Amino acid sequence: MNLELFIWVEAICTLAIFSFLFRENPVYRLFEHIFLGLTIGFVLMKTWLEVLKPKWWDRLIYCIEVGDPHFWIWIIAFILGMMWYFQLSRRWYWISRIAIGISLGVGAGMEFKNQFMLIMPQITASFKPILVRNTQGMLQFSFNNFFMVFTIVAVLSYFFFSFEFKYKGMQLLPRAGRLLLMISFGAFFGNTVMTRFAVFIDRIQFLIQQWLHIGGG
Amino acid sequence: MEHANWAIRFLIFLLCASILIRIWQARKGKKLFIRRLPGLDAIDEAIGRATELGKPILFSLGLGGLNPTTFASMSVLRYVTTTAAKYGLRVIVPIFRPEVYPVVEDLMREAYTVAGRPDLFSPDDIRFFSDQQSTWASAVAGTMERERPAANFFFGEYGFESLIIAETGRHIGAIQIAATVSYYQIPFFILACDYTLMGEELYAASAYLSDNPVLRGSLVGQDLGKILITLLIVLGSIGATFATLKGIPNWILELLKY
Amino acid sequence: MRGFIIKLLTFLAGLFYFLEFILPAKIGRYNNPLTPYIQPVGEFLIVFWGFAIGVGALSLMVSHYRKIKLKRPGWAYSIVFFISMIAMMIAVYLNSTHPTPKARFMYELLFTHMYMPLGATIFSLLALFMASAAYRGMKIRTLEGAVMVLSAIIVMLGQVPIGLWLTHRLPAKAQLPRISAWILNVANTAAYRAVIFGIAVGAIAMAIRVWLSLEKEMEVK
Amino acid sequence: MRLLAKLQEIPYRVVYLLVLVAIVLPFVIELKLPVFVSNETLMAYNTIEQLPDTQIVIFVSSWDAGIKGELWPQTEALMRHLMQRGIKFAIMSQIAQGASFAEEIAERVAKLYNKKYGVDWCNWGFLTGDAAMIQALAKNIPKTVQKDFRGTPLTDIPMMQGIEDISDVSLIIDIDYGPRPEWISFVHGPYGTPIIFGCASIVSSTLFPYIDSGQLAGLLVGVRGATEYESLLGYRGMGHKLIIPQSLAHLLIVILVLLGNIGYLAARKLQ
Repeated sequence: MNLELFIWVEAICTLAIFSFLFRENPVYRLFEHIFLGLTIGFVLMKTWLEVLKPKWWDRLIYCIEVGDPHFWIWIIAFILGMMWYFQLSRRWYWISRIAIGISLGVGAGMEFKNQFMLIMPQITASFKPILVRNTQGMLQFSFNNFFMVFTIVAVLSYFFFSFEFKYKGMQLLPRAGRLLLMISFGAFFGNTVMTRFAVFIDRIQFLIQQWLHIGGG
Repeated sequence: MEHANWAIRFLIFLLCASILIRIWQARKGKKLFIRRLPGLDAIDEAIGRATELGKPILFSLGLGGLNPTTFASMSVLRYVTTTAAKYGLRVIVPIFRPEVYPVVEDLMREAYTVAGRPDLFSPDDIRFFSDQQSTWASAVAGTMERERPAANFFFGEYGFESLIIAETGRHIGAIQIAATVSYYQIPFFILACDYTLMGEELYAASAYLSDNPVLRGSLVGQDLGKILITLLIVLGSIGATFATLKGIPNWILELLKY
Repeated sequence: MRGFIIKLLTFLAGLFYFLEFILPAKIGRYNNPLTPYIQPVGEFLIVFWGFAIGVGALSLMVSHYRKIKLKRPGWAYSIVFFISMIAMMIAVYLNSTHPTPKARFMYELLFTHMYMPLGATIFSLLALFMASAAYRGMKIRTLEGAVMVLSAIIVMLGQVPIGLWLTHRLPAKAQLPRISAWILNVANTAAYRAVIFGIAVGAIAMAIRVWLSLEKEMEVK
Repeated sequence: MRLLAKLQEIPYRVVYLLVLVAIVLPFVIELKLPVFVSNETLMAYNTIEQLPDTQIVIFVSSWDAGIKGELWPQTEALMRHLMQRGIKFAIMSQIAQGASFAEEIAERVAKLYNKKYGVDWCNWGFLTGDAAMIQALAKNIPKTVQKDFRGTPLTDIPMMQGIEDISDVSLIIDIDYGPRPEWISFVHGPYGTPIIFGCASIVSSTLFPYIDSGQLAGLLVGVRGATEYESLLGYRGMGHKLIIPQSLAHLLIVILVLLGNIGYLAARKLQ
């Protein structure tokens, strides 16, 4: 009984959104707003239940109950946390800049570790022997390595901005870089199709199999 | 490796010093050289085309809030508006984030005034549609269909809507220039636009067209970092080649581990 | 004054993580003095950023409330927004604190059978947009375009079993999934790695500018 | 020639219809296609095969409805493998919606292998704070997480006894639309803990450089990765169901692109 109801509700939701394909219409907008409301409600409640309540409220109460002097840390966290909300006021906007400033500062300070931990292994992994001997498939191996090193250098040269290459031959390097980047962007495009279709197929599958009961499965 | 080693400390020092010195030089008024990108010619061509046809220009700032990318796009907007205003053209700016609106309004008023055409400024040309991506995209597409701009500029950060708006722009036959740091969207812009500035080129274009010393100095300073990485890779690969051929250790690799 | 305090706080906040990384694990006989604070500071930041999640929600609520108050076109939709938001909050709350069958039913209905399909369907529309955009847009007009389209076609076919099925009679090296793997693992890896280097250097530069509050536009008056 | 030029003027509604047909077809007619197992998937499989059962795995699941079609089968396949091998894991999410989806899958899979909540797996729920949280988590798990998503203190959960910091974690799995490189820089970099990413196909191109450098111990790419993983585990799940319509959809797009180009060339010749 419940299941049948659920499937119908789900089907109506799905079809209402699909109606956008013909044109924007009131039914679509209605369900768009329902979705927006559901999302906001869900995120707010989950943030309270799983982040703020266990990690802030319960601890604050606990600290006050046992007389732990650390309770002021959680009071400060609350005051700083409230500063975010001044973003919505034109007059008091500057107060929110304190919260934003701290947040940006933390992000900036961490960026050094973040980027260097990411790229140091990338740099050392790019030290490829461009001539390999005495291994199987050495021609292919050497070619791949040479190709990779060349590509990295060419693409990097495309992003040099403070000088121009003087010699005609060198000018070809950034051009080659842009062309080689296109292979990568082709791969981006090719990979996009799967993501876009995955959900669409899932929806169609639901409509056909669970709602209309067509086909096996 | 929980903390930085000497190689990393050295690289951080070099990079920071190079960027800060360049910014300082630029602030002192030193004219730092930035290469003229091919994309910049495309921007001028697009404005020229709009002038020939006497049609408006559309300049979208993308999804970003008030962050450095949006500010960089805004200096390009200032250049485009000032140039277009001299020829008596309107510039339409669709806005995604409400907080961007007042900043753009001030910028546009100033730009029209600088160009000597304060009469052309109309707040109605700066349009806040929605901060829902799909709604915004269809509103921008709708605007293109109605206003028929001769040139479209897509600068800033984009999501899936790039596909919808760039396609519509191509359909109405506008010259289109895109510049985005959102790498996933670059293929769609390449397909639908006449020229696409990729990633960092957005900042380079902005630094070239404006005289923001911080941006210019930082960009020139960054080049040292990139040159250093390039050199390391070339030397490291040569080292690795000798290491496999002759069996001697790759000292560049050892150096980075120090 | 305000501007100075904000700049100072930004700088100090960044200094902690910067020094923690730069200083070695052992300085002479002493351990890195900042490392023990990584965990408590992290706990604090989790709460601090937890509060930030409400900002976007509140601004949406304010704009919908204004719409209703001023009876702007489409204000009825705003009422729907509030009803569904409150319903979802109740369902999530009851389901996790008093999981009675009724609460479970409400949660299942709103989360599994409304929220999930709506989100999935909105996203799925892109499949159709993308199909028609690929058809209309992927024209080979330039050399760049040709390279991109060719690489895209190989990767598209290599991604799915049909690529293997189409070429399974060819020698192993010429099979589509293998060519596609070469594009992804060699050509794309190298090109995107260079992009990563560019992004990293850019990110460090941006971090310096933000940390030292050098961005003119971001200044507080 | 004029007829060929028409090929680039197929109206968009016809394109939509063709797409629909391509997707519906496999539900009516059964098709079977061979699966090619790629290197990055095999790496992920081997990594999990070799895990010790003395440590736990952190299973980050930060996806929601919009991307369920790709990441659901991945999450299911990986959880099956972990439970099949009897490795304990803890779910967490960096977005509010994520933990609920992972919970639903874990419950289903747990029934298959007779696994119990709290003993074989648990759910830490939603954790904000990105990079700061990741660093704090590596230093001290119970203090950073505090309670599981049902409000039980971590100290009361049997499988979490004796779990202190990152040295008690053998692997981190991050399933996300775009998995966060912060896991690499703040966990793999400093402590060397292996990391497996599961991503939406669209962002996979940006992650391949980390495979080559050894910073990732494996990568699942969209439905393809899930299907390959399923075939390695020897079952036909949601991935196998979705990959066939995917195949036809991809083929259709390629054909459409070719038709569009033929039409374009013909139209150019006409001018």
